[in-house]
Amino acid sequence: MKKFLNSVDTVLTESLDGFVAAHADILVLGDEHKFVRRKVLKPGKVALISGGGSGHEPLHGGLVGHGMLDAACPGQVFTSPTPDQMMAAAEAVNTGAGCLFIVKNYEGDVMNFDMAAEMSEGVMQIVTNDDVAVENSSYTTGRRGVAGTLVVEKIVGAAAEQGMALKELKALGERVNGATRSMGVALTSCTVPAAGKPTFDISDGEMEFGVGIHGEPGRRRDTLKSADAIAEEICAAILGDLGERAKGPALLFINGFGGTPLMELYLMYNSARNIFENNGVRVTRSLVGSYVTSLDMAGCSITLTMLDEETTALWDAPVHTASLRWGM
Amino acid sequence: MKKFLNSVDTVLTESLDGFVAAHADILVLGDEHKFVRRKVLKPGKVALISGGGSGHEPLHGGLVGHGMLDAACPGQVFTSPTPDQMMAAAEAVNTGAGCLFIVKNYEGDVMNFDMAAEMSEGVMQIVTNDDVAVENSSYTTGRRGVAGTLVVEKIVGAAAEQGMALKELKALGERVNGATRSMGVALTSCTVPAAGKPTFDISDGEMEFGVGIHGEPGRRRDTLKSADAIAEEICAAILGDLGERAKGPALLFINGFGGTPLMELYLMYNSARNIFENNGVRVTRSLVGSYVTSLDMAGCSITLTMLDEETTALWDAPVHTASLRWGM
Amino acid sequence: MSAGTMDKTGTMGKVDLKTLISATADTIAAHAEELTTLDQAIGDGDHGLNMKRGFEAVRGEAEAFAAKPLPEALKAIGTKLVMTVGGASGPLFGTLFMALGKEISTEPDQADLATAFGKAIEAVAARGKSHVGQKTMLDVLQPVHDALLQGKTGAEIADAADRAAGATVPMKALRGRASFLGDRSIGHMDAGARSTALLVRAVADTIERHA
Amino acid sequence: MSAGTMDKTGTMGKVDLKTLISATADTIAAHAEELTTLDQAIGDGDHGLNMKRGFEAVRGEAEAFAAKPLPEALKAIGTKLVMTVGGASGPLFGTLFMALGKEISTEPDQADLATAFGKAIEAVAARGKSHVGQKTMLDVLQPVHDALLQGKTGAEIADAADRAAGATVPMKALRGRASFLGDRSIGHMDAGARSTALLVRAVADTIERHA
Ligand SMILES: Nc1ncnc2c1ncn2[C@@H]1O[C@H](COP(=O)(O)OP(=O)(O)O)[C@@H](O)[C@H]1O
Ligand SMILES: Nc1ncnc2c1ncn2[C@@H]1O[C@H](COP(=O)(O)OP(=O)(O)O)[C@@H](O)[C@H]1O
Ligand SMILES: [Mg+2]
Ligand SMILES: [Mg+2]
Ligand SMILES: [Mg+2]
Ligand SMILES: [Mg+2]
Repeated sequence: MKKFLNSVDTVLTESLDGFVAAHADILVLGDEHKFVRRKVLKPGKVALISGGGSGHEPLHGGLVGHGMLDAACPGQVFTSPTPDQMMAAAEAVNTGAGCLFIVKNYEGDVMNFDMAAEMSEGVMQIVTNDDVAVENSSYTTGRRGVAGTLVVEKIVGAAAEQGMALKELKALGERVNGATRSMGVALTSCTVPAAGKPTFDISDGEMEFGVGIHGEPGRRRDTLKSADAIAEEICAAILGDLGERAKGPALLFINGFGGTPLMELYLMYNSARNIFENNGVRVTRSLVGSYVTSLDMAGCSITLTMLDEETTALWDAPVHTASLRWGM
Repeated sequence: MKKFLNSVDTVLTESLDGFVAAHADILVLGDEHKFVRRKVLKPGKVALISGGGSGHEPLHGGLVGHGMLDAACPGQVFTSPTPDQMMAAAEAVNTGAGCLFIVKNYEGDVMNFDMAAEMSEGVMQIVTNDDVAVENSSYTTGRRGVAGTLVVEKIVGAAAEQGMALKELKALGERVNGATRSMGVALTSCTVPAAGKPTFDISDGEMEFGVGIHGEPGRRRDTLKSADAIAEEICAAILGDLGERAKGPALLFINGFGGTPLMELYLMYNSARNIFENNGVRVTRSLVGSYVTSLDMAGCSITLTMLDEETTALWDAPVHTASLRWGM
Repeated sequence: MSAGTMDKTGTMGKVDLKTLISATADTIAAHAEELTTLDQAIGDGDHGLNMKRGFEAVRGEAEAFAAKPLPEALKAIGTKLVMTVGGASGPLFGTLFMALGKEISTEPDQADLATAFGKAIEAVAARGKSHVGQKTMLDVLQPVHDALLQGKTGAEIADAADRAAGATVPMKALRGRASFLGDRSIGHMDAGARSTALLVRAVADTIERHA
Repeated sequence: MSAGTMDKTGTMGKVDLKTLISATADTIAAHAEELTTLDQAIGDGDHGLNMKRGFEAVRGEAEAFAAKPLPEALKAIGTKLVMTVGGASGPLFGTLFMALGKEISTEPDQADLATAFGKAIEAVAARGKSHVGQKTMLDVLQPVHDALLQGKTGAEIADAADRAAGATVPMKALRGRASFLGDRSIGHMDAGARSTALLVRAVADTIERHA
């Protein structure tokens, strides 16, 4: 394992200490590293809280700030946080207008957030599940929440900033989630610090198709294809799943998994954009970068969110977080 | 080689096409992919042009926009651009107030920019050389320009935006460069697409210390140390080289080389910040992320720029580029 | 307090809770890497760490837990697991212990234990929205419950748990992270099933040894 | 036009520029990987590609170049190299050809060539702020110049170039990317020295063959 660390037991807390020190203008760390929250709260605003296993940085801590999350709860690497974290965060950032948990659809996350919600007052939840790689999802846990979660957090975050009430925020979040589809492909495995070795073996000519963001195996193992061929298959899955809805304006988000350089992400953007545009989608907003990562995994995911006027305006609204910032 | 690409010959142009399409609100691509420039020029403003080999993304294209560069010339991967590129860029963005080339200190870059400057009108140049890893630099090519180049571009870019004249901009840039020191360490080699294999072999327990940003070997090969030990040695080199000047306010910039996740970069930030603060430096500004990369290399560099009131204000000034954005 | 109140059935001896806690924490620590490896194959490779973090936290407060009456002790242990394990296994094992504490009497015999254990399994299933046959810890918990009901000895119960964990190998996962894999989940043992079997054997062995 | 004006010295035959261009482009293409490997060891691994890109671009316009008088042709080739190669080698090889074009007469004999070549080397050294002994292409160019002056045959000149390239192995780099390595640059052949030797041999062989 080749990582910058002092001891596997302190990776998380040392990294969080650095993170909050680097962004002390906008962020504050909760006791015992339970959460990261906005420095300045906005009374009367619904508090948005997300969280999940660590290893997906900048998600979620890097998305805390004006126009986005009020707090993020970092679990251990790839392990959902515990309910006391969300309870402490809710207590710290709920200024009275209620609290919305934004949860990625993994049983661990769902159960831990559920327990926290049961033990807190005035909490509602959204569960994101944008990953079309998971097939036959109706009889199982369902689809995973992956990179599309960032889109939900941005759009709901902007609406919350503008004063939208809890119930409406939940409805908006579910609408955005419903208009969002993602799928990913891995070229290498990630290495969980505490495990010390790659989660899976993969040879030089192979890729893991339909992979999630935890180094869990994907839909299938395949030989490494060209960027166009990869984009073609992912876009087809996304378009097929959206069906009739895949018409008109959309946000195209190419997300790196942590070990893939920007040059390749923009190349994938180029491929995916051409494919979508040739299929009736108009790419009106774009995001390219490593935002929902899987530690040091090489790979990327493609996310498409169908937009309307309201969601476009909310996407464009000012945001000031460690990793997403515009308009201020 | 595991990369998202269609053919090694088109990596660069496809990636540039995607890049400019994703940021069409602020960027325009020059003919034959010779340069990327700001969409809207500011008449009467000195034009800032940088460039260099590709593979360092987002440097320099991702730093073109309001408050920073007017144009960037991308060479082939790790190969300086050719003079016709800088000449075409200068012609496109020089609105009459002159043109400043910001050049990283590599003989290839220096000679190609020199030739372009000789064949253009009203051009001055700054050469950045912040890499303290290169020893005995007085009898050789001198120190390399690495991550500190971004700091020079940001601060000089802000001053240019505010109307500073060409000669003063050159002096400012040289002052910032003179107040900046960097050093890097690689955990893995990068793989140049056209080469198809890693530039160097490195075993699991080793690191390459004092490495540049082109996969060129560094000061020495060493056994992989803890994050604190690595930061300790890099910070000592930087502090030693700054000498008496290493007192007071400074910008601390932890730069990832492309394959290192944010979690580790923030951990390194934490180590480096503590070391610097224990040595009389006050970290008043911070930047953490993969901005001056070496393709997919795992590794990072630490950059320290001593600040004063003027340079602090210029660092804080609004910037709107693909990869660095604040205040607007 | 002492959990050694089931002498009459022959399956539980005079063993105090501290000894039980340290036996469970020991087995988890000893098998943490194995659990992680199982979870790497069809999950995300953290199960060993998660369980170890939780059971070490419980071990760290063993004195305090042991000072409580059995129901309170179990509830407190469950809460501790929930607040330290995280992931899917945290709420599930936490719920198991919390529910067991809620349902159990202060000095249970094996029949009491079986009844409470049945209720606790229901609570786990409700929390996990899951049921037997989906390749999860429930596929070990249920056979253990059956064996308890049938008055089997500790060793028999532990063997049943091991067999049940082994029986998850050919199953297709319909719950938990492994369900994302569909058919590719077939051929691997479920990590939570394995950790459950380990816990059952540690408890059974300890009680046996102190019988 | 024809470069075959040096018959009298015996080192240059009736060979036209198109043939010379294709011979140089061929040798660079054939050795591109070797040049890249050399550059990977103590540089950044692009020298083979850079040279290939440049010489293929020259080959692509060989007709047009060959239609010009020799000085104009060499200047145009140099400019083409500058505008396509990039890196350090682009301006340096470009300058070499441009300066050669500037200094050479339309129908040079070997003595004319030697004189012009000497001036061209000075231009390269000025562009690179470098001199002999720093482990660069200059360490081949200089011995080639000496051999030209001494009226050596093409084969002898090419052999001198090869020996000179080999002699860069034990040198410590003081210019170019390899200089960043300090002592670690010792023990490897300089990539630009090797490519220079390859070009020299291709030119010498071609002329010899057409003599
Ligand atoms: N819905 C569920 N019902 C019952 N058991 C489950 C459920 N989801 C997961 N499990 C159990 O939890 C185990 C995984 O735990 P762990 O790896 O610690 O958490 P995570 O899956 O969040 O990484 C699985 O092996 C399985 O036995
Ligand atoms: N200042 C210089 N003077 C003479 N030759 C040089 C100089 N710098 C570099 N070279 C030559 O250029 C070669 C490297 O070319 P290349 O790899 O194409 O460019 P870069 O070093 O920019 O990647 C070196 O091997 C050396 O022979
Ligand atoms: Mg997990
Ligand atoms: Mg180069
Ligand atoms: Mg797991
Ligand atoms: Mg090179």
